[in-house]
Amino acid sequence: MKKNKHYLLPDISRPGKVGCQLPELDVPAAELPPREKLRQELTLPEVSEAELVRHFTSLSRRNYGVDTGFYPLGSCTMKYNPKWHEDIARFPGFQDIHPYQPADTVPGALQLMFELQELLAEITGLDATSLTPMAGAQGELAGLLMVRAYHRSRGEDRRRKILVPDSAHGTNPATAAMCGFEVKTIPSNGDGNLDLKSLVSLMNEESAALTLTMPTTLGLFDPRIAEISAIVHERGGLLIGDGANLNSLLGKVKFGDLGFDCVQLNLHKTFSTPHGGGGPGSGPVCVKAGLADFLPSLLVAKDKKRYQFTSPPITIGRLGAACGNFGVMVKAYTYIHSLGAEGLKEVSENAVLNANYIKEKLKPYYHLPYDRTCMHEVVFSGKKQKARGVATLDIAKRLLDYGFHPPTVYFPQVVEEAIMIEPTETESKETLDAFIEAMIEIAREAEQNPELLHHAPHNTPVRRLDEANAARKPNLRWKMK
Amino acid sequence: MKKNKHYLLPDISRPGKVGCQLPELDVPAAELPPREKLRQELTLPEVSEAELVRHFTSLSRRNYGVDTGFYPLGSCTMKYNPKWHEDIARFPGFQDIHPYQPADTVPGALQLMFELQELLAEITGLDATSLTPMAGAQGELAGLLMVRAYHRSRGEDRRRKILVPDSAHGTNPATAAMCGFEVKTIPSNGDGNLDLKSLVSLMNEESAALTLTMPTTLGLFDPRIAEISAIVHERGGLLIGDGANLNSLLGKVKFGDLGFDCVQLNLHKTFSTPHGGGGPGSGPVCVKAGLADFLPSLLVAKDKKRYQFTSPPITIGRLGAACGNFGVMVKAYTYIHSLGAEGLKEVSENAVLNANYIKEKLKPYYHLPYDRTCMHEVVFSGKKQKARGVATLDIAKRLLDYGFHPPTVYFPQVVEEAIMIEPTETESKETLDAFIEAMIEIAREAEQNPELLHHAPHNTPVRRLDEANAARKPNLRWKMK
Amino acid sequence: MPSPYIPNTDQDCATMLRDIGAGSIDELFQDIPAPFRDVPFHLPPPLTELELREKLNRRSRQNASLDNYACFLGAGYYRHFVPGVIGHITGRSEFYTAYTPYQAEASQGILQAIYEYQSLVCQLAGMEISNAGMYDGSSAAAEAALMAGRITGRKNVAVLSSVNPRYREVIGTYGRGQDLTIHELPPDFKGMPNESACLVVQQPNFFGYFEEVKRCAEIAHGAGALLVVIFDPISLGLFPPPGSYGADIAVAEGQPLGNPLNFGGPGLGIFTCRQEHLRQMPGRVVGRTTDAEGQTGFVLTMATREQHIRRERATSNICTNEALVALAATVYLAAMGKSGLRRAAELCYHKAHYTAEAISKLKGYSLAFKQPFFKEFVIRCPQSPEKINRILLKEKIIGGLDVSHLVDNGMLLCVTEMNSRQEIDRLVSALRAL
Amino acid sequence: MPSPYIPNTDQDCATMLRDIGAGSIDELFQDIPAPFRDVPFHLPPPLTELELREKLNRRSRQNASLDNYACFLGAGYYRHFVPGVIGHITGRSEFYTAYTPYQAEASQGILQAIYEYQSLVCQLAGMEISNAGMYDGSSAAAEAALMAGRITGRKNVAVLSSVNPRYREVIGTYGRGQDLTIHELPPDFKGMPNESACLVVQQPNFFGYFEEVKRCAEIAHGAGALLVVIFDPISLGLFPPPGSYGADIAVAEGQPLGNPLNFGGPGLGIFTCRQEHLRQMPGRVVGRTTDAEGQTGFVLTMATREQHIRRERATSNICTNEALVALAATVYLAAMGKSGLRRAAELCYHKAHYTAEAISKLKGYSLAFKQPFFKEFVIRCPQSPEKINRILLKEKIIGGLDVSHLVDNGMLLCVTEMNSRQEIDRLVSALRAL
Ligand SMILES: Cc1ncc(COP(=O)(O)O)c(C=O)c1O
Ligand SMILES: Cc1ncc(COP(=O)(O)O)c(C=O)c1O
Repeated sequence: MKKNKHYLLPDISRPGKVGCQLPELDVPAAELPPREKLRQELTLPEVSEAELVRHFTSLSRRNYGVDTGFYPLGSCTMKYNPKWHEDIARFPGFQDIHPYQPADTVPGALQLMFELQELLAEITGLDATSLTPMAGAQGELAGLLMVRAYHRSRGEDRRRKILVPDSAHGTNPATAAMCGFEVKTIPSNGDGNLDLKSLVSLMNEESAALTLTMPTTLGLFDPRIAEISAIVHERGGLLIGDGANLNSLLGKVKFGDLGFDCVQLNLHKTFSTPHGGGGPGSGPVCVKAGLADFLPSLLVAKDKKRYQFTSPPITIGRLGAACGNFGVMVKAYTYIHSLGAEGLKEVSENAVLNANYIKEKLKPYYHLPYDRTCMHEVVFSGKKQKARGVATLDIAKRLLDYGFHPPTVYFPQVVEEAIMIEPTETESKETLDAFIEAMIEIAREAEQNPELLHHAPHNTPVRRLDEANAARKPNLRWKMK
Repeated sequence: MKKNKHYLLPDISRPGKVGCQLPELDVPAAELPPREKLRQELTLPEVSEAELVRHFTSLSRRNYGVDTGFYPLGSCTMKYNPKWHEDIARFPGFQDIHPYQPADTVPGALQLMFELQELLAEITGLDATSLTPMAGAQGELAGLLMVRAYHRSRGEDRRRKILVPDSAHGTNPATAAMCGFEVKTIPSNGDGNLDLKSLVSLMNEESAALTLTMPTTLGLFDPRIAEISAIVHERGGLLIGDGANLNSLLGKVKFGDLGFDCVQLNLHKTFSTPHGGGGPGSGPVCVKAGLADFLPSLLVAKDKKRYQFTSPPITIGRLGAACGNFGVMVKAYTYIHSLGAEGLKEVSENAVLNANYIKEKLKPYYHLPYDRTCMHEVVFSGKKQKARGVATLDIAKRLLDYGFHPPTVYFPQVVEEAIMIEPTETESKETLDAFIEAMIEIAREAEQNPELLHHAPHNTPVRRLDEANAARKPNLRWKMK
Repeated sequence: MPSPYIPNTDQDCATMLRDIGAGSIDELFQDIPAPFRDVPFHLPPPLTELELREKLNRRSRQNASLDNYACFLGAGYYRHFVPGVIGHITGRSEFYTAYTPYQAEASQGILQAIYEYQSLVCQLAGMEISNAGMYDGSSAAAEAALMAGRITGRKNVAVLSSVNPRYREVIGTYGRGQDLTIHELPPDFKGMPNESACLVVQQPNFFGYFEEVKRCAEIAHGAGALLVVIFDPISLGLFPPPGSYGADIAVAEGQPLGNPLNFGGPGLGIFTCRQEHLRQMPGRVVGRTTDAEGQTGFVLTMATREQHIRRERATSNICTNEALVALAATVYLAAMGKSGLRRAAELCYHKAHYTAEAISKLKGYSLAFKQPFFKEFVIRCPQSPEKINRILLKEKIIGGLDVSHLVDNGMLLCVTEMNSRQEIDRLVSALRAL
Repeated sequence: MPSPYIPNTDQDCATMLRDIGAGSIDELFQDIPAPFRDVPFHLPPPLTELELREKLNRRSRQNASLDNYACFLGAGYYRHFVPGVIGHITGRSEFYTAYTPYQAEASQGILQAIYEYQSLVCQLAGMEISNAGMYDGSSAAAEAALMAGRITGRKNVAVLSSVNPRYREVIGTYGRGQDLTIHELPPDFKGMPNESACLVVQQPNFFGYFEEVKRCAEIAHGAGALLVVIFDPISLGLFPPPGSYGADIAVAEGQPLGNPLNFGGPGLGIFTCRQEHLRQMPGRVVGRTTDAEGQTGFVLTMATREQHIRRERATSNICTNEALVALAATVYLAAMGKSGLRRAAELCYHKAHYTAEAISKLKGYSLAFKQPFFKEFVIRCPQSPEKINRILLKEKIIGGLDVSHLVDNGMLLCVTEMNSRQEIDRLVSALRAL
C-alpha cells in the first residue's frame, strides 16, 4: 500500500531516541578504568520501538518466503514447515538453557539429542551420528576431516585426492580444498550418471574418497550405485555422501545400504526447519562404525539412564564452542516424531511425484537434458529460449511477476542455462498447476515478446538490480557519525 | 508481489485435505447415540496447513495496521503498543488458566486484577473499579445500569432521562436506550463546549444523569466542567464520564476531581493494548464510593494477603460468564507499571502536543471549526473542499494512496464533513510532518485535480468499494456443500 | 528519561511548541481549570521491560497453569486443543494492530477474514446468517433475548433452569435495562409463560446432558416465541446443529474454537440467526461487494442498525467486539475441517464416557443424570466436591466444578481430547484412593 | 491417513500419476535397485501435534530453564537481555521462511537487513567491512586464522593461551585441514613464532580480564603477522573496539546481541576485517546497488570468492550461515542504540565488580587475577567448584564454570544486567553459608 520509499536505519535515527530501556543500576557503582581505556565514541542508530517495528515490518513485506508462496528453489528443499515446531523450539526449557550447565540440569535436552542421534542413524542406515555441524557444509567438512584422519590412522596419508562429480554442489570441492585435498572432477555421462570409466581411472591409491550427492544434483538416482561403491571401496577409498537431497529417499532407502561410509544431512532442508533467510541450519554427520571414533565432538552418550556429553576417542575435534544448533535439532526431532516411518515415506513419495509431474508437464516447452524419471527435483535447460535471445535469468525474473519464486538457475553448471525445480511434497497439485501454467505462459512470451522478459520483473518492489555494478564498486555498509 | 488473485476458503478446499490432526482414541469407544440423533452432514473447508497459512498470510498483507504505518483514527487512540506486552500476556501462567479454578491456584492472576483495580481507581481519582466490562460500550452499560439502580434505591425511579451532548459517540445514546432511558440531546455552543443553558433546562427531576465525554469528542476540554458538575449534582443527577479520551488527561487530571461519579475506560485504547482488528477490548468502570456497592460482579478482594473474587452487595449483576478480558488486563497492567506516574504524564503531554502541531500546520488548508487549543485530537471540516465538489470521503481515500490510514471521518456528526485526527504520543515528528505534507498535497489536488480524488484510492489492493450495493443486496457469507 | 514509546526528542518538542506558538506544554492544558491540573498520582515507580518481564514471569508462575496439570474443569470454558498455526496467524501484526475495518480498501484482510468467519459459523451452526461476533457467549445470549423482545414486542423471557447459571445472570442483567421479566422453567416444562418473547435453552445443557430441543422448539413456536439456543461449538462436530431443530437465534461461547482459556477472557460471543431477522441483529456484519473495477471486495455493511449511525435506536450499543478471537476461530475451523471437528467431538464423547463409567463404578460415586451427554456430566460424590478438589490438587489434578448447590455433592466434570487416558486413570485412582 | 503437511489427496496422486504415465508411485523409484528399496525403518510411531506438544513440554520442563534460576555461567555464551521486540521481527514469516536471497528482487527485505547488519557490526567493532555472518564465534575465529594464512602465505598460527580453550580447539580442527601449526603463547609472550600468519587474542580474555592488546598488535605486526581479535560485542558499549587497536580481523560470538542461549546454538559468527582483505574474506556479503529505474536496492555480491562460483578455490566452503540470528542482532543493536548498549555494558561492569568484591571478602575466596576485567572473573574457591555448584543448585543458582584444570579451584563467574542485586546477594550468602 505504501508508496515505495526507501529508508535505512541512519535515515530514521535521531539523537536522543531509544528503542529499549534497561534498568537503573541497583548496586553501588564500581570505579571505571581511566577515560583513555574506555571507548571514546560509539555511534549506533537511535530509534524508538515503534519506528523500529515499522522499519523491519516494512522490510519483511519486501521479502518473499514459503509462507508467501511457492518456492521451488532446486537443491534447497523449500518445504512448508509446520508452525508449531517453532513454538516447541521456544519452550523456555529448550531456549533458555546454557550449553555449559551441569548435565543433570538439562536431562531433557540431552535425551532429545541422544535420541536424535539414534533416529538419524536409523534413517541413514549408518551406525553413529554427531549433531555438532552447524550447516551442511560444516557437515561435509567433518566428513572429509574424518576421511583424512582415517587414512592417516592407517598409514595412508598419501591419499590426498578427492573425487568429485562435475555436477556437485560448490561446497563439495570447496570443502575438499579446506581439508587439504586435491579435487579431481569426474564427468557425468549422457544419462546424467557418473562416468564409470573416469571413476575407475581416477580412483587409485592416491584417492581418499568419492563424494557423491545421492540422488545427484541433476535430481537423478544413479542406478549403478552398487558398482560405484564397490569400485571405491575395492581401491581403498571411502564413499562420502552429500545428504542434502535426502528428501527423495526418506523412509525408502538407506545410505548405509547403498555403501556410503559417511553422509551429512541438512536438517534445515529435509527435516523441515525453516531456512531463516539463509540460516541457521544444522548438518549432522552419520557414519559407519569404522569412522565413529573420529566423529567431531561433542556426542551425547547414555549411561544407565543418565545422558552426558562425550568426545569420541580419536575425534577430529570440535567444530564449534557448544554442541551444534540445538534450536534446529528440536524442530527436526519433532518432525521425525510427527511423521514416523510411514509419514517419512509419504514425504519422499510425494516429493518425487510432484517433481515428475512438473517434468512431464513442462517437457514440451523447455528442453529436458535427461529425459528419464527424476527424483525430488527436475533440471531443465533454457537453451531453447536462449536460442531466441531469452536467458534463463529472464525467465526466472519473469516468474516473479507471476507471484512465484524462481527455481534455482545456472546450477548444476553441467547443464547449459540450467533451471532446477524442486517442488517438495508440501505443495499441492493446484499450486503445481498454477506454476506450470505460468511457466508455459512464459515460454510463450519468450517467443512472442522477449522484451517483456528482458525487462522483468515488473511487479516487484524494485526492478531488476544491477549486480555487475554492485561487484565492481562494492558498497557493503553505511557509515554513521 | 503476487498478482491480485482472490480466493475464499471454499476455493482452496479439496476433499480429503486436513490442516490439523488429532490423536487416535486411547480409550475404549463408548456407544454412540442412534444415527438419527447424530449430525448428518458437516461441511467445512478442507485445506492443508500450508495452504491455510498462505491464505491468511496473504490476507494479512492486504491489511493496514499500526505496525504498517500512521493510523490517526480519531477517537480510537491508535498508539503503537509495545511488543513485549504481547509476550507477557502469553505466559502459560496467564494464558492457560481457567476462570473457575480454585482461588488458591491462581493467586498471581487475582493479585494482578486486584492491583489493576487500585491503579485505575488512582488514575481516575475514583474509589472503586470493576474490571468486568469487555469493552467501552459494556462499561457504559455498567455505568448506566448503576445509575438506574442508584436512583431506584433512592426511590427516584422516575429519573428516566439521560442527557447526552450532540457530539457524543453513538455508544452513549445507544447504551442509554438499552438501559431503558430516554435520551435527551444537549447541543454544543459556538466554542464546541456544552451549551449550559440547555443543560440547565433539561437537567430536572426526571433526569438521571449527564453522560459526558471528557475531553469531548471534539477533542476539546470544556473549561466549565466544575459548573457542569455542580448543575448536574445540585439537581440530583449523576455525572457519568465516557473515558475513551483519557489519553489526554493521563497523569495530569483525575475524573474524580472534575466531579465525575462514574467513568468507563477503554484499556484497549489508552492503556496500550492493540485493537485486534476490532477487539478484544476491556472497559473497566470506576466509581465514587456511593456507587461502589452497585458495581458489576466480579470484583477481586484482598483478605489478609489472600485474593478472591467477590460480588458487591447490591451489584447490578454479571456482564459476562467470567471476570472480564483478563488477557487485555495483563497488558494494561504492564503498561502502567512500565510508565509510572511521570511516564503517563509524558504520554498525555505528547499526545496533546502532537495533536496541536497537526492542528496548526493544517489550519491554513482545512476549515477548523473550533480554533482553540485542542487536546489529544483535532477535528477539521472538509467543507472548503466540499464546496469544490470533493467530499471528505474522497480525501480519506486519497490518503490511502499516500500510505496513511485516514482519520475518522463524518464523526462527530455535529461537524459538517468532519475529519477527526488523533495522532497519539507514539508518533514521531517526522511521521507527523510526512502526514501533514500529504494532507497539504491533497488539499492542492482537491483544487487542481478533483477527479483524482473522486477515484481514489489508486494504490490499494482493491479500488473504492461499493458500500451502497453491499447494503442493498446483503451477501454476508459463502455457502459450501 | 527517554522512553521507547515516545519518539519525540526534546528538540522535537521545542520545535513543535514553537510552531504551535506555545511557550510550554502547560499552555496546551490551559483549558483545564488550574486546581484540577497536575495533581499528584500515587503510582508505583516505572519499571523497564527487563524488570517487568521478571516480575510478571514470577507472578505468572504462581498460578497453576493447566499445561502442567490434569484439568477436568469446564462449565462453559473449555480446554480444547489449540493448533499452533493459529497463534502464528493472529500474531501477524497487520491483523492485530488494526482497528475495526472502517476504511475497507486498507482492511481487506480482516474484512475477508470476518466474512469467512460469518460463513464458517453459519455452516457450523446450520444457521442462515451470523454477525461478526460479540463479547462472549453469555452476553450474546443476553443480546439474543433483547433481540427476541424487539422482534416480538414482548417483555417476558423464558429460560430453562438447566441453562448455565452465569448465563442466566447475564441475561438478567441485560434484561433489567429493558424491563424484561425472566422466567425460569423446569426441564419438564409443559408450556410457555404468557406473551413470551423467547425460550432460551442450552444444548447440551449446563449439566452436560442433551435437552429435548425439538420439543422445546415446538412449544416455543407454538406460543409465538422465538427459540434461542446456546450451543457448544465443538459438540456440533457430532451432534445436530441448532438450525436443524428450529433455532431462531443460536449463540455460543467461541473460546473453544482455537483459543486458550485466558482466565475466561477474551472469549467470543458467536451470534447467528435467521436471515429474516437481519435488521434486528446486534453487532457488526461484513458483506461482499465489488470495487470500482469489478473486483470482489468486502465492507462493513448494514450499519444503519448500529449505534454509530442509528444512536439510541440502534439494535445494540456494541462497538468493539472480539475480532481477533473470531479470527482465531476462523483459522481453527478451517484447520480442523470437517473431519477434524468430527474427530474432536468424538474424542470428547468417548473419553468423557470412559471417565464417567470408570468413576460411577467407584464406591460412593454415581452419575447424577441418566440422559445422554456429550463431554460433561455431573457426578454425585461421597463427600463435598470442594474437599475432593483440594485433595486432587495435591496430585496435580484440577477437578470439576462444585455444583453441590444444585445437585447434592455434585461435581460437574468435563473431559476433552486434551485429557489423555493416563490423566483420566490418574483421576479415577485418586478418587478411589480418597 | 491424511497429513496436514502433504496436501495431495489420493485423487490428486492418481491424476498426477496418470499424467506422468506411471502406473504407481513405485514406478518412479525404479532407478533404485530393488534390494535397496522399501527397507524397514525402525522409527517411533507418528504422534500428533497435541501429543508432541505435551511430550516435549514435559521434556523441556525437565531442564532447569534459566528464567527460573539465578545464573552466573558465561564463558562465551551469555544471558543478556533480549528485548521482546526482536522475536516479533524475526517471527515475521517472510523473513524466516525465505532461503538465502539469491533472487534479489524478491528478497529486498532480508538483503537490506543484512546490509544494515554489516553496517552496524562495523560501527560496533570499529572495523571497515563485515560479512553476512558465520556459524559461531569459534568457527569465525578458525576461518580468520585460515584467512590470515591465505593472506600471508604462512602456516604458523599463534594463539594466546588466554583464549577460550574451546575456540583454540576449533582453530585446531580447522587448521589441521590446511596443515597449519598452532602455537600457544603465554600471556607474557615476548615475540612471535617464525613465519606466523597471525596472532589470535581474545579481549577481554577467557578469564574475563583485559589483555594488553596494543602490545599484541605491535608484536604481531612487527613480525608481519595479522592481528586477529575475538571480542565480546557487549563490552564494546564501554571499551575500545578492535579497530581502534590495530585488529586486522575481528570476530565474535554474536549470540549476546539479542539472542537466547538455545543450549549454545544457533549462535552467530561475527566476522569483520580490513577493506583491503575483502577478496580473501570468507562468507556471503551484501552490497548496495540500483535497479533498472535507478532505485536503491541490495544484492548478494562478490560471489566470485564463494564456493558456489569458485568451487575448490573459494575462500571458504560456508553456504548456509545464521541469517536469522544476524537479523536478531541487527534489531538488537538498533533497539539498544548507542545509549542502550553503553548502559548494558555499564550494568555488567558494575554488577560484576560488586559481585567480585563481595565474594573476595568471603573467607577462603579470592580473585585469581588482579587485572581489570569486564563482566567475568575467576574466583579461587576453598573447595572444588564442582561441589560448590552442586550446593548452589539447591538454592536455584547456576554457578560459574569450573576452570579448576586451569586455575586451582578456580570458578569463572559471569555477571550481566540480568542478575539483579537480590540474585547476587543470594549467591554471596550461599557461598558464605557453605
Ligand atoms: C547439494 C548440496 N550440498 C551441500 C549444501 C550445503 O549445505 P549448507 O548450505 O547447509 O551448508 C547444499 C545447500 O545449499 C546443497 O544443496
Ligand atoms: C468516545 C468513545 N466512547 C465509547 C466508545 C466505545 O468503546 P468500545 O468500542 O470499546 O465499546 C468509543 C470507541 O469507539 C469511543 O470512541
